[in-house]
Amino acid sequence: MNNVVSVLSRLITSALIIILVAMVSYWVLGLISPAETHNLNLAQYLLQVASGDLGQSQFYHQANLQLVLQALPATFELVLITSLLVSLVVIPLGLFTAIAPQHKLARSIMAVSLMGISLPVFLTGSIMVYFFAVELNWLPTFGRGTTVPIGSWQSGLLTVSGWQHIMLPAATLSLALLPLFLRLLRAELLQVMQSNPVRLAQAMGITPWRIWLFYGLRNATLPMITMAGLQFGTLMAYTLVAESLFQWPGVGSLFMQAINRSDGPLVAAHLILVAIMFLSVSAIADLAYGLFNPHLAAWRNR
Amino acid sequence: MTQTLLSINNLYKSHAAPNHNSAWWNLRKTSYISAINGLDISVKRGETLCVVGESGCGKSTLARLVMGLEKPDAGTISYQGEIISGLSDKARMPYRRRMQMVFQDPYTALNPRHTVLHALVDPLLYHQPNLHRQHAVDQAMAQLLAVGIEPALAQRFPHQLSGGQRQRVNIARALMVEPEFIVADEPLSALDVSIQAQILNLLAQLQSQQQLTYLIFSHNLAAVEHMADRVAVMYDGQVCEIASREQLFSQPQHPYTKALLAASPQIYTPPNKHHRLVGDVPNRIPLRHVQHGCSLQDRCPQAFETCRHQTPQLTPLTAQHAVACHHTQPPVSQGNSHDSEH
Amino acid sequence: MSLTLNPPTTLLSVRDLHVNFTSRWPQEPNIDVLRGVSFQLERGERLALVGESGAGKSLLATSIIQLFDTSARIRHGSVHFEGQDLTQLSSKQLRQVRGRRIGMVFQDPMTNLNPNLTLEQQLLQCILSHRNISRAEARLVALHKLRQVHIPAPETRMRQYPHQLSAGQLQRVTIAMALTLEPALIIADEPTSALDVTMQAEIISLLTHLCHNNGVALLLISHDLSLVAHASDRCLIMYAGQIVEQGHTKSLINDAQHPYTQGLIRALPQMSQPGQSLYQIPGQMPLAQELGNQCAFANRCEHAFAACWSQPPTRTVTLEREVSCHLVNPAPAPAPPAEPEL
Amino acid sequence: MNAAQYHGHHIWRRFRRQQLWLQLKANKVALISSVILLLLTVTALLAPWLSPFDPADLQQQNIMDAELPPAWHEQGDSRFLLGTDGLGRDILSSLMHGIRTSLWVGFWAVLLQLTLGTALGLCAGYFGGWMDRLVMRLADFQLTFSSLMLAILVLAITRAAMGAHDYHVWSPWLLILVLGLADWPQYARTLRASVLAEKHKDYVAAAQVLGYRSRHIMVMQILPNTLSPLLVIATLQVAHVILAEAALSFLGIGMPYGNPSLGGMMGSGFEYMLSGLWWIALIPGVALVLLLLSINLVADWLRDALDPKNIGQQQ
Repeated sequence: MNNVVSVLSRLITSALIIILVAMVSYWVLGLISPAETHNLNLAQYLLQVASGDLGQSQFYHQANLQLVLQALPATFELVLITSLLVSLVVIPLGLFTAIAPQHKLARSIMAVSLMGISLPVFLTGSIMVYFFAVELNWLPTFGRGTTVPIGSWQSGLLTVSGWQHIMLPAATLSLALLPLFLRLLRAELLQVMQSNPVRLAQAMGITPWRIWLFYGLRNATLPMITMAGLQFGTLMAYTLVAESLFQWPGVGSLFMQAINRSDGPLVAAHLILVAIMFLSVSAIADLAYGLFNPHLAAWRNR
Repeated sequence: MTQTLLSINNLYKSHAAPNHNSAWWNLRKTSYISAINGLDISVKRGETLCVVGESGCGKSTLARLVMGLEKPDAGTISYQGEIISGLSDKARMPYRRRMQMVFQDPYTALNPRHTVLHALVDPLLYHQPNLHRQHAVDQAMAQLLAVGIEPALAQRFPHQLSGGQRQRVNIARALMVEPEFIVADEPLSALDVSIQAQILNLLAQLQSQQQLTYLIFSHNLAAVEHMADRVAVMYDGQVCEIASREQLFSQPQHPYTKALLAASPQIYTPPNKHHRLVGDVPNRIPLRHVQHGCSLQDRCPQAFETCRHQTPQLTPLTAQHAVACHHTQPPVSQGNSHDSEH
Repeated sequence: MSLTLNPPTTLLSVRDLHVNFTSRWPQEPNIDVLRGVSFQLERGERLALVGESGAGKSLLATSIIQLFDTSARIRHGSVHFEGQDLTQLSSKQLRQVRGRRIGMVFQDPMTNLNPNLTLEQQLLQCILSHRNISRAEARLVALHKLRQVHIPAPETRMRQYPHQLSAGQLQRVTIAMALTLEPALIIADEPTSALDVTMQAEIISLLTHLCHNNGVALLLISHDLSLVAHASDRCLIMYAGQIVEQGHTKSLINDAQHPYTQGLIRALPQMSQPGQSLYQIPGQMPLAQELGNQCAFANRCEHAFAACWSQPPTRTVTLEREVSCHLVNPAPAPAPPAEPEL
Repeated sequence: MNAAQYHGHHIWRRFRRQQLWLQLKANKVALISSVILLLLTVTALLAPWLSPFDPADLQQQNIMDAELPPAWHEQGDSRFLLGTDGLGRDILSSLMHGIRTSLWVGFWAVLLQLTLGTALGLCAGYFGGWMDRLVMRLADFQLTFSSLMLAILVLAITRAAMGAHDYHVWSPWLLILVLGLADWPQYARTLRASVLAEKHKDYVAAAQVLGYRSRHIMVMQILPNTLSPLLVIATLQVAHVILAEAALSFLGIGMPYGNPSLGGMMGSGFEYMLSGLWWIALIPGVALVLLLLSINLVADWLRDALDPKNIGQQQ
């Protein structure tokens, strides 16, 4: 019963937010391209959005939705590779720096991460471009390379050129996010590793790897999910910067192009799609939170 | 001696239960847990009434309700015949000077940024801006001396004092406004064993010097036996037994009182195993599932059928002794048990 | 000296243990918080360690298994347990002792168990860390232990999370956990001070009975002399990082030799008539850095004389009693007149 | 004892200041970074007088001087210590003015954030109830969306609507406004948490029992005990705002083109980098990192120094 109420209240809130965003995007549309809203009032626009029609781009003369969907695989693959890279590095490093905070290596990792936090994503990108593309001429600096269609999905992860192209943007984005997540995870783990349950586990002589896994990481999971959910906007913004730096043909680049070309309908469509994406990510974060939260788990079984 | 100073009638209070899912979209209503459950009690001028009970029985809530830090859901608290439970902050001001409180944790009861002297002088100057500062400082120094704090410590910050010293400062602060009634919520429990005796003596000495009335909440039966005139035993937000000290400790009637007395460690007599309760203090349950009957029914080894249906009423056995238990009184025939219906 | 003989029944023997905390500030010296603690514990014996907060009880407990935070350090002394010096072991060897040979029970079960694992998972982690058996076998062991500590319906309880059980039940679970690997010693650090009064006696008697039945020695740490009076064979009294008196509990309570022990007992509220003022030990325990070359209790002792201020008392071993006090063992006339330095 | 002596908080303040100073002396990294930060701030404040050229003055630009490498390079010109950009402007002068811009935006935006966040957090924590729920829901929402993303959206849309030319008249102010209004949740959440923790301490109840009014308790008793974490956040946020400003300028939607800013310099230098002229983009980059790193290090030290656990240690 409570679950149903919770889901319903959530759906209603989400619908309200999308309507609100649609109203804002109508206003934006009028600001950028006044001609577009001349013979389209707000109610008509909302109905149009509700029926899934996000209008047509002024520049491309194509449906906005289709344009964004075409750009989505590029962004998605970039984010996917980046998250894989980040989690592969962050979890072991975070554990290590939290378990042995006094260790020399751990201290130097933290010092480097503090420097990393102060490195803007576009600077790392620039330096990478200078070394790997200009000086060494190893890797391409813009575009996605050759892509292979899987159904309607254009994937760059199946070709050598695709991998070559994704390397620099993904590495840049990971380097920007790494120190941020490392510091967040380490702070959380450090607190967990000094908590009473860990002390009891140590007093009971539980094997260190069990303590790290079942007491350290397990108890840091919930805060980590919250933390990752809260960083979604930052991830989105950084991706946008990296995409425009490497001219990666993703959603972010498309948006910046639409801005530079004053393509009102495309900007307005972006707003609505960003809102939908934002709501679904927070729904996923919430679902994951509920899945790992014994308080809620116990309450469900009741 | 017989004038009633404070009387509490049929008091109810519930708190919001913690809500675990607090994401930004979740606007669900909170559930409530009852803390005080139809409580009656009165304090006579000049006496020391000790309220005994375990953690979670509603002691702290009662203390806060008496001091007006929370408002009751139902029922009244009156002071010298005037109802003070629903007063606004402004209307309550005259009573603030007459009633003061000593807190449980001497570590958090003092503002860490104020020196001892500042903590004592500031309330005086706040209420009487025209008071000469030197006069206020003199008063504070005299009060510190009265509670046994050396003048040299007046400029110290709380973290530079020991637990016993802080509790003395707390008592001094409460006495600065010259109250006649002191509520103390577990004044000893955060203190070391050798310091407890010092504070007990100080409380007794101040009471005889300044004709104070005490309402003291405690779980330390040994200390209660030492200082109380009357003792009330609290369980699950209700008084289950109230009697003079001699009667309560020599002839306890309620099974819960017996269990408490048996469980209290005595240095020379081994613990008594006959009056054990079974099971555990129940987890607090939201108000929706109101339990019928005596709240001790699941733990009481003598519970019988009536206990499952009727809430026992506090019934006087003698003039000094009242008990709420079906074993000491005939069951009430017209089931007017007041299960909370709000 | 009987200590050096190390008879075969001795399980734990702590000798002249000094533990200090490394200061954060380079200009400050490191100060010993444990200052030469020596005692021994026989197999199957129930030993109580009594002292006020800040006396170093918990530090002593964690020093035995070396589970303190990184700033603490054993400066001097040895901890012999089952024939090996624990201070000389590698961290891997220490882990073999922790849990397997020495079980721990901490103060607050609500915060000590892992909130995100079921009780079964936590018990299994413990068993599987030390024994090479299958999960199913480990589960049977866990169930057996939960039955031993009288958890009702252990099969269901095992699948639950800590927040679904009451504090009393959780403390039983931690006791079961300490017992699962059949250790030779259980160290219980204030196992009941987070529990309700009615729960306290039950947990203590459960702990002492289980230890007795399984032939496990128990080191029971408490601030309350009355609590351990009937739960221990021998008793250590700790003050300011030293053991000031030790002996058989009964004789120690009936005939305390050290002024501090005497004061602790006399200051109990039940030792004086209700309404009369209590005996009180004046002052408070000195901080470790305030101690110079003197008896740590000298500033609170009503019998203190010149020798108490000029040199620390030596340990006097009489039949079944050890006391560190100049009154019991008058120091030889101080040959060099020591400068009174603080 | 006389009345003048009793004013405790003065002594406390002096004591605290002394503590901070001692801890700063003990921490070499923090000392060096605060000296660097101080130098950068002084340079930025005095930029109009110190800088060899005025980047806004078209008279001083000569296209013949364009793309000169730094002076230590063999093709360098001793007039331009750090070289020139694509339009022949002195990079050192632009750099000094750019740091000035960064600090200016950082200061005002953080002041705005601090005011808004403190007010909302204090009210949410102290009054609780629906106010608390509303403020915290909004804070979570804003935090998830991130201030940078919001700034990108708002600034980009404004630019598209106004056109590049008009936009650049307003953009510095808009930048401060957006970054200042968008980043309040950090403060509000932290302050609310500490207010909640303080509110349940007995000294607040004692103040109520002694008859202090709510507003007095809130401002005079609770707030002073919650300031340390706010100070740390504010310092960190200066770095965050500067970083955001640089990112926005890099994207071309932040500071106007003619107005020197570190991000803008890097944005326009990026194209030259592809042809090997690294200094145009990298020198402002290094300056930016130096600025951000010194602020972050100072904030890191401040967090340790203001931690009550550490203050109690040394009496």
